[in-house]
Amino acid sequence: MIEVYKLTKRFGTKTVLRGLDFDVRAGEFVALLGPNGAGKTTFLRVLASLSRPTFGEVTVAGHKLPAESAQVRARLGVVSHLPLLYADLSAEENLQFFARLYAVSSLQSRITEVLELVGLDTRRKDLVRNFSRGMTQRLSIGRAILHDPQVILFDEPYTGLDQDASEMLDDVLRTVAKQGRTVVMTSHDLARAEDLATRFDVLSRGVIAASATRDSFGGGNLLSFYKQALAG
Amino acid sequence: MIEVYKLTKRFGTKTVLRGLDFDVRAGEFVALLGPNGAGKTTFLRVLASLSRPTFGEVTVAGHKLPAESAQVRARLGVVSHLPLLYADLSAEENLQFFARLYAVSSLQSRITEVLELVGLDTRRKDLVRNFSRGMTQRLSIGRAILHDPQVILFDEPYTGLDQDASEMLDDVLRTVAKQGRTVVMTSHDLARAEDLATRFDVLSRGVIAASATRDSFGGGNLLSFYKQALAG
Amino acid sequence: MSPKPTLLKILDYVSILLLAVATYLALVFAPTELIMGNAQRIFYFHIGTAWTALLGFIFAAVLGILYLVTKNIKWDILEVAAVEISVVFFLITIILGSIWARPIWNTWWTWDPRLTTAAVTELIYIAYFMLRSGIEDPERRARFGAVYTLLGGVSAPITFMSIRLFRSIHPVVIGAANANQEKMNMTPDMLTAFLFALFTFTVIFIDLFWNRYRLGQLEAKVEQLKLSNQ
Amino acid sequence: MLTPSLLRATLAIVRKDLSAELRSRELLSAMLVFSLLVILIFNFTLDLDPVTRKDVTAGVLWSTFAFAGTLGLNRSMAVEKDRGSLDGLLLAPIDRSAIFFGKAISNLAFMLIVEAIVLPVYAVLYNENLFQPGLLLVILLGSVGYAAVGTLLASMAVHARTRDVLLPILLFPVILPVLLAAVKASNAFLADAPLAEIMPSLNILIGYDVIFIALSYMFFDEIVDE
Amino acid sequence: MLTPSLLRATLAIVRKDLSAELRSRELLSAMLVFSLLVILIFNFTLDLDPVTRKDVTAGVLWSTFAFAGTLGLNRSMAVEKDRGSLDGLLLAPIDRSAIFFGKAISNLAFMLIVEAIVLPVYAVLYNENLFQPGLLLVILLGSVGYAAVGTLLASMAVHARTRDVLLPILLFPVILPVLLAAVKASNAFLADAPLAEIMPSLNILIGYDVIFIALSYMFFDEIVDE
Ligand code: HEM
Ligand SMILES: Nc1ncnc2c1ncn2[C@@H]1O[C@H](COP(=O)(O)OP(=O)(O)OP(=O)(O)O)[C@@H](O)[C@H]1O
Ligand SMILES: Nc1ncnc2c1ncn2[C@@H]1O[C@H](COP(=O)(O)OP(=O)(O)OP(=O)(O)O)[C@@H](O)[C@H]1O
Ligand SMILES: [Mg+2]
Ligand SMILES: [Mg+2]
Repeated sequence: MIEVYKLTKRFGTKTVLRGLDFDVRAGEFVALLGPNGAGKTTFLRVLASLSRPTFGEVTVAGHKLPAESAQVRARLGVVSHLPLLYADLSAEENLQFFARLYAVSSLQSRITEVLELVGLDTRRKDLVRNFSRGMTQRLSIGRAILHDPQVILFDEPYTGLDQDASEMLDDVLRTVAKQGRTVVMTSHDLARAEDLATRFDVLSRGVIAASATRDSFGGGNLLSFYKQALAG
Repeated sequence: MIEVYKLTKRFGTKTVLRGLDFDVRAGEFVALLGPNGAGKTTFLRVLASLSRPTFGEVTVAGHKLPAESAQVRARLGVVSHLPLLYADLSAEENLQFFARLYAVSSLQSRITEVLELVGLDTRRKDLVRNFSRGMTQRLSIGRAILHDPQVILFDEPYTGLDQDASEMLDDVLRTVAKQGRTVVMTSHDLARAEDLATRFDVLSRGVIAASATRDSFGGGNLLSFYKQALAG
Repeated sequence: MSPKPTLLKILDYVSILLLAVATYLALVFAPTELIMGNAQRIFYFHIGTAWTALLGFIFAAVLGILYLVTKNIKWDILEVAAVEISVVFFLITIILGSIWARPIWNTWWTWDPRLTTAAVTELIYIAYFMLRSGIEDPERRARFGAVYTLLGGVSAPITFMSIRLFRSIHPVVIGAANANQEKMNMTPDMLTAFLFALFTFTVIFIDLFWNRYRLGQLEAKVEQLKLSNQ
Repeated sequence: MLTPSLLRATLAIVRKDLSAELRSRELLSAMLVFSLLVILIFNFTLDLDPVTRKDVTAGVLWSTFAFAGTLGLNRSMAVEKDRGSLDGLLLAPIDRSAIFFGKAISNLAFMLIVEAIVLPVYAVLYNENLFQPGLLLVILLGSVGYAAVGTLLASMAVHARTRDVLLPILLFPVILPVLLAAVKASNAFLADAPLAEIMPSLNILIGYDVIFIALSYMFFDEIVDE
Repeated sequence: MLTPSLLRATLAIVRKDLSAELRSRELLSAMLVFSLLVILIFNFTLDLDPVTRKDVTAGVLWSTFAFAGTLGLNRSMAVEKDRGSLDGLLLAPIDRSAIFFGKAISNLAFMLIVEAIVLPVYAVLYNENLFQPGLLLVILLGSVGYAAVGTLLASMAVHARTRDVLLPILLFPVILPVLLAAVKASNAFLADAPLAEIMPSLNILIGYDVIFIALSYMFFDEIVDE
């Protein structure tokens, strides 16, 4: 579903990604780990077509980036650490707006469906300005899955969320994964990643330094795997 | 060291803290838990004299707030989720500036000491603008302990930090606690709180809904304690 | 960084030599102009810097286009070099013009179309530098810079046209002097000094441009080293 | 170029901006109050007395629009940037030009609304008839150019560290021809000058609008893409 | 009131602001270029031709200072707010008035530096002698009042959601008396009017400065505290 071959991303003279290879099959749930500044956000932004690769080939959902970015965007949902929502619009209006941009058909029923999924159907008329952090995060997820994307990218979705909101997010992520969507999620919370993901990739020094499926370290210790990957 | 009696804090018509009582003895390390929007940040801001109580009595390090806030401030260190630093000054200049405000004696040697403690002595001349998130957080902590405060308040210090930086922070917090300082820290990361704190308080519906020392739930389950506190 | 190419070293010396000769031609060789007297001698350098600076701005816009098309940072470094030297040259034009204006028009400045266009153009390119200094990402800095040089390059001529038009209903007294001076008769010696000054400043521009480009490459290297050390 | 989907996306953006603004009315009220204050300051500091006033009307109006305009542009882009919603727009499978046209059209709408209120107020304050079709045309043409270039430059400024202060510095020198031509044409219309005298300014305005809409359209990708 | 520790803290803040600005020079260059642009725009749109020019000098200068000043004030408070460093100041065991005086003095310093450059430039551009002690005194007095009230109001504006646009709206109406008195006094000095004629405006300026420094000093606590 995602194929990345020798991806290099430079910001001017600063090389963040150096010939990174990365392959995700449909339905996989990849936790992308790595220290601060490793380039996780940068990498997701490249996958999301928000940032152009300096070199290398990137294919998402069967379409090449950056050439076919419109096709990729139509098949892609993104949850960043910023809400990507308008504070002065209600939950419903936000979704309506994005549904129009994504040319979602049968707009109204799809919005209701999504609002129910993220548990905001009773708050649909409230302005996002008045939402708590957890509610905003829910709506962000709603926004990301509105057009039924094949691939979803999450950038540190748990940051700053409390227990309840985190559990809600766990649920949504599990649902999403069960529906067969492909997920890539960055996180510094190894425990959570271990709970959810089917595969763990460590980004370090601009490449994927290590990659393992859930089984391959036998329900074992993700932390030691992570540390080894960074050290090696 | 901290005594709070019937603290109420309102923002306009919105009551965030409703007659909260809270007592911390010298040398305690309190983890302040609670859901998003419970008022943890608000409460810390009141303790830090940044926000005035609407009603109630607050005494920190033996001085009443808000009447003797200058005395309180001199004995208090704060690490918020914002760095509270100047991007256009170097690490050293930042500390020099704050040392002057706190009238720290033997300024230069104290700054060197603090920079060594947080592991930034080799980067002292670098502008904060060029620091990574972890390094900025280190310097924030240096800034907070510069004047050797008796009480330190941490507001979600782990948010967004990677493994390495978190472990560095663990170390610093342990050192600080060992030096007999009183610490209040908010966090959504129960595991980390459980590792560090000697006492756990849950803030919910504007009051401390539950409080327990490390021993009182027998090395047991902080999560279930937390959930019970919220439910009860 | 490779050592300074011999050709560039030669060019450095040639530039200094040419400047000396041009100064001699302007100050000694050329005859004193009848109406304006010795002040007119500023003319040679005034035009020399003005013409190279204006060409430099156009050149920078071309380099900007090249950058946007190829996304090769080289063009950006060249563009900065061109703008930087042109801004300085143009500032010299304005200052020399002011010095000249003082005895001729009895004022340092007047809101004549040409002067004002000069001021606006200079401000566009000063804004260019302020834009760049506010952006951290070098690649984005390069793109924004290129787009802005282009906007500036298109806007400046339109400004010139519109100022003309604006002033046409409010003729400035001083405009007459300006028109007069356009009929200034150049003797062959004056022409020699004039053409030589043009040539000199073109060579100096090329020399500075080359040096500045090398400096820009060096800066990029330093930036890279600094970052890879972190 | 102008496809149905481009049009749909553009309209969705305009509609979103207008309905968000209709709700908070922050931007419009700020621009409006600011405009009135600028006129007030001009009135006092420049001592625009009734005798000499007539020939500065256009100048005062256009300076006011220029200053109030930067305020609006800055805010309208800051809203997108602060909560990351610009990324939200960029993630949608729509043409970048839809974003440009959408933002430019809503910026234009805000400017026109402000102008539509400032104009009668000024007319009353200074007892001058400003409702002449010619003047309104000039205001429309000038505002179109201003909104186009302004949207492009505001998208640049918003990425800079000094974004609060950068926009006017980038915009004013580039927009000067529009201001000059607009002032000149407005003055001429107010003085009932013959059309032949006004045409050159109008031509500059139209030429500028066309050229700069084209340029902004061409380069907007470069600005918003990484 | 003026204790050694207050003085020390005030100086530390001023020193910090000046050395940060000396490093980046963002604020000063922005204010400066903006000032020149404002003068340029005024020149064209208001058609300040040589004959009528003399009596608008003061008006143009003061409008320029007022606009450039808001730019500087906004930025200087935004710097404190964005990375939370205002909280850092508030947490220090220093008097709130040290923060107020520190910020106000550095804002004043920035204004004076900009004025010190704009003035000779204007003098050259319009061929007018502006280096008269009286005028310089007026500029000092006006800037002091402006910086005092401006610092207070910028501290308020920075807390608001619409902070980019709020400051001029809060500041201009309050500062209008200063502007008027300053323009009047400047004009009088430029026209070599007898001192008796200038005194009333000077008195207003001084009175305003004293009252507003006192008020700002008194209310700054209320603004920065929660
Ligand atoms: C766009 C930039 C400028 C260009 C291309 C330019 C070009 C010229 C040229 C070609 C002349 C020779 C006279 C003629 O044949 O027309 C001239 C004369 C002059 N320029 Fe400039 N100039 C520029 C800007 C300025 C500025 C900014 C100033 C002053 C502040 C200035 C002041 C003068 C003066 C005083 C003269 C002599 C006028 C006379 O003979 O009466 N120029 N300039
Ligand atoms: N637009 C940009 N311009 C220049 N450098 C950038 C840009 N974006 C990111 N970087 C740099 O690229 C590196 C990787 O940043 P990135 O945000 O991708 O890291 P990350 O892995 O997401 O870190 P974190 O865990 O802290 O979120 C950092 O050193 C950062 O400074
Ligand atoms: N300045 C303010 N004005 C109005 N309401 C405020 C203000 N500051 C906080 N609040 C409200 O007070 C409540 C408590 O906020 P606070 O930030 O203290 O929560 P918190 O426990 O720190 O949450 P989190 O875990 O998300 O950080 C929230 O509902 C918030 O909206
Ligand atoms: Mg990241
Ligand atoms: Mg909080």
